[in-house]
Amino acid sequence: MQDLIWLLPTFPMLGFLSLVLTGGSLPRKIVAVIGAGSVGLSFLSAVLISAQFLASGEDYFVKELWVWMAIGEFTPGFNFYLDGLSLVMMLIITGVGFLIHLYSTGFMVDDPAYSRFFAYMNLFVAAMLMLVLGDNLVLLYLGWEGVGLCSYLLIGFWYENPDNGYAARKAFVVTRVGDTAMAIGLFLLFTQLGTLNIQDMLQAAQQQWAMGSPLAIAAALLLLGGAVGKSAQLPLQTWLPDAMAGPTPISALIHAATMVTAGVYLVARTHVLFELAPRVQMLVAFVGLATLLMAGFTAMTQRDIKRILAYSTISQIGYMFLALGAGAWSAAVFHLMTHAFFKALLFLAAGTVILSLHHEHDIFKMGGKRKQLPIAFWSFIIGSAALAALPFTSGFYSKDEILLAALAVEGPGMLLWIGGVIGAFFTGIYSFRLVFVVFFGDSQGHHEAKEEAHWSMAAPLMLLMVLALLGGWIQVPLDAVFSSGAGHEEAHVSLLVHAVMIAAPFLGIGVSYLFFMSKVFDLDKLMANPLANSLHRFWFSGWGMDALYQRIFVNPFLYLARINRSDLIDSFYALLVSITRSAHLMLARTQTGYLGWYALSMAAGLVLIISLGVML
Amino acid sequence: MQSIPIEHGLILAGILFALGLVGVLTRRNIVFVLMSLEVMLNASGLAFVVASARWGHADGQVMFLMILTLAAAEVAVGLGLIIQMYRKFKTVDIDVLSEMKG
Amino acid sequence: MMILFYIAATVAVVSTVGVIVQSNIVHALIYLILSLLAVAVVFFSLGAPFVAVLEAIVYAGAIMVLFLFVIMMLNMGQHTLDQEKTWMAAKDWALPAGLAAILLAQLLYVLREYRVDIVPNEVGVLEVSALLFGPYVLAVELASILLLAGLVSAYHLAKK
Amino acid sequence: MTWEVGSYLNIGVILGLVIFIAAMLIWVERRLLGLWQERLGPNRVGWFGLLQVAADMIKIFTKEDWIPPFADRMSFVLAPAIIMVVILTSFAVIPFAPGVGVVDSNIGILFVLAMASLGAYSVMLGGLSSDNKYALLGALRAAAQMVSYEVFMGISLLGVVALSGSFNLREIVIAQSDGWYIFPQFIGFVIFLIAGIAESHRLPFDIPEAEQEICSGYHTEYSGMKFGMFFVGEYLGLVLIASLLTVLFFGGWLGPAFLPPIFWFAIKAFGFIAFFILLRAAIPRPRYDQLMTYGWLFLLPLSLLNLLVTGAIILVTQ
Repeated sequence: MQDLIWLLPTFPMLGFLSLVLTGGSLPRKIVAVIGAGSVGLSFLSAVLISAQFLASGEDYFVKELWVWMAIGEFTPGFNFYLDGLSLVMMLIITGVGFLIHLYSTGFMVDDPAYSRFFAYMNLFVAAMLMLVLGDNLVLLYLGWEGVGLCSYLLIGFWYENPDNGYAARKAFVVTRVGDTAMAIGLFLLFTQLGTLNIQDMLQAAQQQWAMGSPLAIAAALLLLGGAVGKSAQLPLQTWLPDAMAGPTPISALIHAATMVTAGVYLVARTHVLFELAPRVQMLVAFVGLATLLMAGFTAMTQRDIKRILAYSTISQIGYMFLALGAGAWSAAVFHLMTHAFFKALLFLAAGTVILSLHHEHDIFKMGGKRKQLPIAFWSFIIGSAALAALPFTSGFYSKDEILLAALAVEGPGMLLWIGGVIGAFFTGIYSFRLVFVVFFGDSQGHHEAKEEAHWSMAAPLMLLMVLALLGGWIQVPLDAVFSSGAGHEEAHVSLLVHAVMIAAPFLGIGVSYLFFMSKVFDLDKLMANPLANSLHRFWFSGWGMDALYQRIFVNPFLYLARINRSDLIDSFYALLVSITRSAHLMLARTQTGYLGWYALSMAAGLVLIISLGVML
Repeated sequence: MQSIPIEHGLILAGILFALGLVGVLTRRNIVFVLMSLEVMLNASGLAFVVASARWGHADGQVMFLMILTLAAAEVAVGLGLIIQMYRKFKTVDIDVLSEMKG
Repeated sequence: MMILFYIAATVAVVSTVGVIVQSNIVHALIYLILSLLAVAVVFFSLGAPFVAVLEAIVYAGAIMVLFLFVIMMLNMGQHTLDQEKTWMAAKDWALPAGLAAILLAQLLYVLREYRVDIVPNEVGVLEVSALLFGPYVLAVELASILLLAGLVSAYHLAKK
Repeated sequence: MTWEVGSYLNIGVILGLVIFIAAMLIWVERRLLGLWQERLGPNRVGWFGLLQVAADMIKIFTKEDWIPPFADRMSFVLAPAIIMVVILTSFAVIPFAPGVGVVDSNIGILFVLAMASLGAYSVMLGGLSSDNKYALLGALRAAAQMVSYEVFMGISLLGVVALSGSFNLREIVIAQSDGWYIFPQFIGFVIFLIAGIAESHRLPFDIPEAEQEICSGYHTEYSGMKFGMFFVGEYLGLVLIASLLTVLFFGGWLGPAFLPPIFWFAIKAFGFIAFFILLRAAIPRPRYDQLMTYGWLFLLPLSLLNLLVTGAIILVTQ
């Protein structure tokens, strides 16, 4: 069964091909069967392969398929590498992916481009599997760019609206910045270490590079660039909120559960490099911390239900980076998994709400949906509880591990811990703000809520609810992968620490309750305060990052483009053009259209050439 | 068996070629033009065969066969074009087809 | 053989002149067939009987039939004959004829140094075929593709 | 290429005999048709009407040789000459018996094919120059029919060529000492027979001159000796096809020794001629498009297949 690991990306790829080649001519039922079924089959094989892999007790398993290309010493193989890390990722991608596909068969049922949607989705799953299963960085990069492409296609899925196209382009361009850094990183690794096979490369790095050597720092930094771009961390986080323009299942699958965590996966996969560059690793931690705090502030102020979830995603991935920076690799991956569960749950539930309100996104136009949408309501309750890391939900276990690991970091450990706890407090506020505003209170607006959804949408929600609640009990088999990892010794921390960590989200929920449920504090009065108001606006705009980038990058570029429009070099080419033109006009007069004339010219030319040949 | 000077064969080819050229250049009826073209093609084939005879090899004859094939394809397409032209313009005057100028 | 060559050559030249000066298209075609047959005889006298026969079968026998066929289909009648006569004014002939004469003179000039007598040895069907299906087999394939393309395009062009 | 012994005598005798036989065939055909159709046929002039041909000749020679004023003179005169010349020239390579024949050519079959392809001009020019719509229709039909069937005729022969390894008709006959090619090349024989009839536009494939449809087609305007040349030319073609069938598939002059070789040849050839006349009496004329469809869609693939299989067998057995 392990040998059949190539089946995993093959199933969705076949689904993609069959959907693309039939060009939308298949009936919806068959599209749904192909689209969801291919990922389902993939999940089934993933489960079987995992069972066999875990039973075998091996640390890793390599399936060599073929040599992709061979250029001198550069011979990346098309090989799949299975260990604990890729196993977890593979199960998340196919499992959560399958549930989201199933959900989409109901969610997208009225969309005219049903077949195209599933084609892109299947392509995405195939590419993502390639990313996590590839045994070398080139294959990983193929999957990396593949998911980027799918992300672009799916954000701009409703391309009739130019804004969506703009959001898609933005996502593409911003992540490209990170991807470029990553590509340079790959070049550096290859030239320095002579291989791109991940395991060989890591071994070589350990042997050749000293701790904190400049090369290791450069390589880690460049890879971090790629990770930051893909995972929407500071300073490349601006694309993710806009990416919510795509259909909601896309946001659930790509922009919450799987693709955006690819950065976490990359760092975890190449953790040896980061251990060789402790400063960069510290940078990772601080990037995560800054991102989680920033996104937390912003999430509190948003009005769009999907944007709130998007910022919370950024914030949660911030936690993962924090864990990575703290050297708690398995905690990061663990949080990645639980986050995939509860964030997918939240997005899908949000999708149900949005669909029932005819694509209304503004939470303040919702309200009182508790009775009308019970499944969505309970999904939100459980999802938000897990998001806020309330005890005994899945998020609690993973976030707990992260914060403890952060505390154990030598040096700025306390700082990291405090930041993380503050982030948890914010998480409580914004997650339950969403619940209180949407599901309690008065029904706002004129929207008539639709009936609860079809089983294909309800069943994934149920399953994800179970996973979001109980996912914390899953043991991730990561010990073999991160055996070298630091920060693994059991930290003995005081009860106070635990109490603070448990209390923080509850505190946040309480604040949220006072503001949005019981209205003890009046929000309008607070907004009347100019300082609070301007702060709110600042946070609402995502700390003004978009405007900043517009000033720093976009405007200067446009300015340069404008002044370049009529420069000296252009006039040189214009001269060339005019010379060509006049020559053309001259030659055009010889084009009389008379065959005899052409033949005569040819004959005359022949005579001339032969004369030259004879004379010389 | 008496011998034939090779240059006489080549001169014959040259004369035929020149005559065909005159035909191509002077005639306005497209069928005549095509026929003169055949003369030129045939003359070039003749040169190949003469060369083949000069060296006692069959290569020149093979080349002539290729020219023959070419001529067959060319004539088929050319005559198809003539029929089209006659349908469209009701004439075989090649100079009527001078729209593509400049 | 030598006599045969010169007679055939003379016939070829004379009939080719007939092709280019005739105003009646059918007559011109008959002259052309004659010219081709004369060239076939020249081939024969040069010891290339295979291509001689092919010249007669394919060139004179098939390609020229196509010409005749098209002439029949067009069936242009008396007025084209008159038109043809008016098109053949002497002044239109001067420049092309001069040019062709110069070209011919150049060719003759180039040829003046060659003095090789050939004793025609028959190079028969077997040698040609062995070459065709040996070293030149690719050319044969290409030629067949060319013919196929010609077939398809001629069908398409002549179709209504 | 070698000239036969006593060649000039040969040429004269063969030419004379062939023309004489062709002329006599007119009488033979009419008598045979009469026999098969249970009537008498010509029986007034001479013994069994044997002098009928002579009488016809006198009539044709003395008739006014009229050229229509609207006809294109040159082509009109040339057309009947072409068919005579072409077919009589073809007889040059036919080996009638050891030592009887005009030339022994290495490209005999190809020569015959070349002449057959030139024969098409006779019909086409005749029809075109007559400036008559029936004649033109006949000429158009003739052009298409003859050019098409020439192709299958050539390809059907290649099986024989492959078996004997030569284009030389005399060598082909000698190669048949072990067995006539009618047996290994039966399909080729049938195709060649059909194509031969179509090529000489004999009944039932006389579509270019169908009297009932297009008023005798291409020779509608012909009279006198020019018509006579077309007429005799047709019978000459018949003799030629019969001779070719004999040479290529029925072992030529080969036969038991109690008769001289030339007699065997004559018997076989006459058998074919009688068969052709029987065909004329028995089979109706197909439609023009049927003939073309039959040729291109059935005979061409069949002849190619025949060649392919023959080649494969030769390759395997060698």
